Amino acid sequence: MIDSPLETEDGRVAALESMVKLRRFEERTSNLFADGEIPGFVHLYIGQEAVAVGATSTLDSNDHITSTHRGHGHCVAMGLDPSRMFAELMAKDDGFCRGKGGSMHIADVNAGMLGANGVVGSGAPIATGAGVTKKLAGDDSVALAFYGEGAVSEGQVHEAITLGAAWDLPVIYLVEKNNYAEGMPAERIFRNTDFEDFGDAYGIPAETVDGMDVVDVYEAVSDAKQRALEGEGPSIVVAETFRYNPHSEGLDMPLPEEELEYWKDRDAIETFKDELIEQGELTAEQFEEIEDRIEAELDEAVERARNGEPPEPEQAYEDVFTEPAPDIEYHRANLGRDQL
Amino acid sequence: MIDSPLETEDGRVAALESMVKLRRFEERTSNLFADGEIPGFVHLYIGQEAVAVGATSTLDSNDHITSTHRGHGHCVAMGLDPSRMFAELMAKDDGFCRGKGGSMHIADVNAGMLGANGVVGSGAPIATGAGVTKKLAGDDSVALAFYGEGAVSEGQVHEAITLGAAWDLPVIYLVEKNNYAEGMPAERIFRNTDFEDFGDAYGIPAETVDGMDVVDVYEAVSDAKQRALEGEGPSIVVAETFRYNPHSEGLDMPLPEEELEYWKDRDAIETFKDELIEQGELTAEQFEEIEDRIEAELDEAVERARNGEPPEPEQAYEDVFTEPAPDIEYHRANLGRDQL
Amino acid sequence: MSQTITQTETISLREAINQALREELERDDDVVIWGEDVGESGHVSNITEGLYDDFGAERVRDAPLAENGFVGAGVGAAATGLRPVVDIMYADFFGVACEQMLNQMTKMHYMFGGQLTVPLVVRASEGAGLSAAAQHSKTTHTFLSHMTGSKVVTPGTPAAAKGLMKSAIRSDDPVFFLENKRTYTMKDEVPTDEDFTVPIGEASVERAGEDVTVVATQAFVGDSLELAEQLEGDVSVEVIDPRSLYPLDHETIAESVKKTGRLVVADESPLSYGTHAEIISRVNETAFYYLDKPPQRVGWPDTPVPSAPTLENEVMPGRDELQRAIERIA
Amino acid sequence: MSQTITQTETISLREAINQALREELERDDDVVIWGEDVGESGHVSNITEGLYDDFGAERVRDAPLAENGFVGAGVGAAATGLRPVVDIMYADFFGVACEQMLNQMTKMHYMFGGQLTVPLVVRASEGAGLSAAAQHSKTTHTFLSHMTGSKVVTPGTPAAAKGLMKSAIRSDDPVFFLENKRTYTMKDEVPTDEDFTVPIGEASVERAGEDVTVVATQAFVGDSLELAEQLEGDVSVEVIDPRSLYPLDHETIAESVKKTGRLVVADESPLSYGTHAEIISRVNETAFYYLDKPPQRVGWPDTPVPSAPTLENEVMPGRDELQRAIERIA
Ligand SMILES: Cc1ncc(C[n+]2csc(CCOP(=O)(O)OP(=O)(O)O)c2C)c(N)n1
Ligand SMILES: Cc1ncc(C[n+]2csc(CCOP(=O)(O)OP(=O)(O)O)c2C)c(N)n1
Ligand SMILES: [Mg+2]
Ligand SMILES: [Mg+2]
Repeated sequence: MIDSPLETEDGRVAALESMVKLRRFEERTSNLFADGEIPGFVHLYIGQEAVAVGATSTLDSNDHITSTHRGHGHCVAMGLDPSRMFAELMAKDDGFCRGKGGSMHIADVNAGMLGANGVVGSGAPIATGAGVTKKLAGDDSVALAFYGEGAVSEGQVHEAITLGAAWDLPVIYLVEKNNYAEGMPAERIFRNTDFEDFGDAYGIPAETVDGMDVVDVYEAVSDAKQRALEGEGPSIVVAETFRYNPHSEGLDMPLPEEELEYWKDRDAIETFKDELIEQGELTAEQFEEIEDRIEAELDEAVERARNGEPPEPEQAYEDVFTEPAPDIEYHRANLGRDQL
Repeated sequence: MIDSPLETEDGRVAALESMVKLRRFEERTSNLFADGEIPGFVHLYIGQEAVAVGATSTLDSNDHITSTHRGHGHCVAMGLDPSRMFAELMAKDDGFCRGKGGSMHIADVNAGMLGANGVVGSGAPIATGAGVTKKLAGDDSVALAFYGEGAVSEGQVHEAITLGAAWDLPVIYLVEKNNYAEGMPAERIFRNTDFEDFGDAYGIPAETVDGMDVVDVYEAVSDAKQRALEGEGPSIVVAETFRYNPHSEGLDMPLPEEELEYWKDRDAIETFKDELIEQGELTAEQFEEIEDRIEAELDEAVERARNGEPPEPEQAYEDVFTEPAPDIEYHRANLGRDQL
Repeated sequence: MSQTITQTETISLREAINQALREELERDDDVVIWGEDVGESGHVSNITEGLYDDFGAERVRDAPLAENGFVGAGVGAAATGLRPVVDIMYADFFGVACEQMLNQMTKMHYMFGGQLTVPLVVRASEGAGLSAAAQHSKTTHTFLSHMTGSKVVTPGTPAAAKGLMKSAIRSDDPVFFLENKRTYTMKDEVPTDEDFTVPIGEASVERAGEDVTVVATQAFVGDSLELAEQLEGDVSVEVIDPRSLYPLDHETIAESVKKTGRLVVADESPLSYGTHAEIISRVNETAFYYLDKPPQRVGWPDTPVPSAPTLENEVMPGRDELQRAIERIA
Repeated sequence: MSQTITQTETISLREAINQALREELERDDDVVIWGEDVGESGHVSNITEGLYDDFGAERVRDAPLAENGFVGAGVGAAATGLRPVVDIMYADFFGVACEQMLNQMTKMHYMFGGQLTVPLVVRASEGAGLSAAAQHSKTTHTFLSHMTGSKVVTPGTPAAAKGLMKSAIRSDDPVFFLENKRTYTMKDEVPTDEDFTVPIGEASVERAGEDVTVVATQAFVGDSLELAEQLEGDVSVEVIDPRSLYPLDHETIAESVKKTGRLVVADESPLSYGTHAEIISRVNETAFYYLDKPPQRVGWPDTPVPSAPTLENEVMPGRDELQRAIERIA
């Protein structure tokens, strides 16, 4: 969430800055993974920055999002502290989940970020449920579910939207159509890849936007939010975008070179930066300053995370329940026991 | 499956006869349930006869269907022996499942009937899989999944259609829209009840037909079958119909009287009978003869079933696997053992 | 029951749950209920009777047939401040809602390092005996107890049902609440005090005895009590209802086995990898040297549930099997 | 292994499964494979490597992300004549495919009175150790073994993996095939004979010993064998890989316990209601009077799987826990 909306000059520059931050964050993540400083499965957001930033720019502090396995971008865009994100990735106690979640589960409940999610499609029902809370509270807030186009075939996503539509909930279902699910192109696993056609079926508005254009995304999501707040229920927004990295770091599943080139030519950050400079809303020098500031901030964030302590092993037994967990202590004691 | 298609006079009369048989079958079932001769949960098909008969009239002996909790109509329409159906309902060894399935699981694999199903939506993936077998065999056959409109929101149905569409399978997804799921009217649980709108989303043809008109159903399903056999993949057919009985026998969830009257005025059997008589394809006397024949046949079927033996208790341990089941025998022996 | 009970009334287990829901809906505006037909048209098992009329469509909400979707919505609602009670009707439908149970509801508090709580109750009815065949008769409490990250309760009496439902709703942890179909009509004394609760994680010695410990769940609690009466004089049977399977109060069970030296576990789950095995293993770990005879299991002998009464009666474990098991080691 | 082995080669467990799939695809045209990324783009765990190229898109089929849908399609295809091997990638995704496993795949043969068979294999990889957290690290074999109506295999060696996969594909019954992630790179001798199979339902005594019986599954088989070597001289350890959890060959285990009087069960499942408990209960039933010491369980202490290595290592059961358990009763 950035402070001022994209209709203002400040807002646009802030959005650009946010996109740059997402990318620089992920570049560092990629390096840290390659260097063995990040364990686990790591899916990078590079290429899709306009979607996260455009969508979350519409949100207020009482709104909520759910995210996916590819969640870092959503997190940074929601304003999560990069240092605590790196700490989570690097399995440190200062991480958002104190090392229990890792890349696929970063969450910051205070920021309205209900978690990355390792199971494709599972965030959509959860956002829908947040929508029920909002509807009952009547607090003029919305829930937004991010998910990839691969998730469109998941039964849960279908169920979530049916539910949101039937119950008139203030929810936005945002499809990040980067055209690949792991190695599978959308055309191989869908007969129709115009996912906005589902809008009619569910009886809710659906719109496809240029996911490389942060303003386009922002406007569509703003409209959806407006409708939700007016009691008109949920909407679907399909953002056409692309990821530049492999499905997950370290995986040998290259994307077709030509396709990659096509999308890189339309890079969201480059395009928007050029546009702002052209429109006189930003100078090349100012942009460099922004970049430098972000680089410095993120370098410091990495350093802080790196210097943090890992969680104490015993913490593994905590947070299963909100109360002491007798069975866990029982088994733990048995496992650790030297003598009968 | 009736022998000659509905384009011929014989076919039409046969279809009428089949519809009458479905209804008379269910009337007997209702009485048997009320008299305590049928245990378990029993969902009657009365009112929807034109759907089962119209759809299955398009099928050949190498086609397959999957059915629902409301499966008796599909069974009779597929030509299953009513006596063995009653036997299954009455928990007899001569039943299609030898007493293991009951109302919600009647199946006759030889007739291409892959089973009623107690879990709403679960038949659709199974029909889809039968479609894979057919596609690989290239034997010019199709699979047809019946399901109620309540199942449209089930994730599995969505997944099944996505799969059928992506894999170009010869499958027909047939929605029996009787407008209620147990006690819930479709409008309460769907924002849009024009389910044919899903066709565009999946990229496959979809059509809504008058489910009280057996010819209308027949024609739409014929077209869908034709497309499937030509390699064009699956279709959705939505048949608008109504059930006259409560959701399940013995349940106190009455349907609105007015709505019931509206549909009964358009009763599939009455309408079609009148039409055939009017067109000179049938006389009132002939119809009476048909009814008498069916009554006699079904009375005899009930009698035969009633006189059958229940399965031997030990049969309960059979058919879990195709091979002897050592763990089952082990536990069974332990349970039955008098001394250590 | 360890509490001092002032006043009671005799009601069925079904009514006990309905009362608990009603009292909690009244007590706390954050409590909401949803599921198929729980609202306007009336619940198939009458559990929610009258609640829609008194609390309205926003708090007692009919849901589309979309179990993973609406259990997941329960997770999201619980994570953002409500206390939903979600009804999946028959426990067999656990299959269609499994993902949100397995990977979200029971894992979120942990995965997020304790940042949020998921005060969600998922209810279902379990068990055979209605000739409803393999897809409407299963028990799922063993699955759920093995899942990690949730509490699992299986009341055997109306009082336990009421008191545990109230505790479940008030719990900040996710809870699975499993009702055995055959117990719905069971009637017994239930405290009328609105503050009556039963703590999750405490077994109840329903009957004291000296010779054999019977750990019984759900309908087997009533069966065991009747049988114990009948055997009185020959064998003195102690009957324990664990009431919650997770946490499992094995101390109370071990205590009893230390006295009797003999253990029978009676639970309707399939025997292989079932609830029985866990209870036996805990007793092996905590009272091994007290066991005079091999522990006995009474449960379902690993077949799917058949529909015909002759078949279902054959495989359904009941009083006969329990009696044989007791007599085998008594 | 009871078979007479003529020729062998040393390959990894991953290669062993790949070979088995290849040989069965070659042997029988009805064998087909599907799942996400099993085809053109390459399997995330490389299990199906090369198969798409050699058998084509119709037999090695990429599927949309629709697990209940495509497991259900496996059921329908199996019921109509194919022998599908369906890949659900990580066992945790059992959640999204559960309904078709719980109520269709494992019940159809029974519900329909034996009218049709469901020769379907569902594969997945299980287990922790990759810092992949709570949704990509679970074991599900206890759930599946409790389900009724299917066979469940959990190979601990490359030879068992190959032989069991071939048996699974040839079986007319549904089979769950669970591969532990940490075993994929384990290398060992595997018979090259294309007719080599391992019967489902036979445990294997991987090492003979006199003092303690260790029943170990999956990665614990290798751990146990190493540990047994190391303890040789102090304690003589017999190591048994049940190989299939359903059917469970408890005779071989009981036989061993009758000799040793001591039992340790090592399996990665959460301990409560886990696989260990069933094995202990069977031994209680079949060899109670031979047990000199309380049976010991080595498994996951009921937490979800955390991602940070310090945490995961703490809760993940391994050689240390196993050694302590053996020494406790030896
Ligand atoms: C239910 C489930 N199935 C499969 C996977 C494995 N998986 C992880 S990401 C992914 C592809 C998802 O594609 P998409 O939704 O388009 O998101 P993208 O990776 O493109 O951002 C798959 C198959 C999973 N995590 N969950
Ligand atoms: C997955 C699942 N959820 C709920 C049920 C309980 N149930 C049985 S039939 C039914 C209503 C189904 O409605 P519809 O699909 O329209 O079929 P109809 O009964 O109208 O023929 C419900 C909710 C079930 N059997 N399976
Ligand atoms: Mg994608
Ligand atoms: Mg309906």
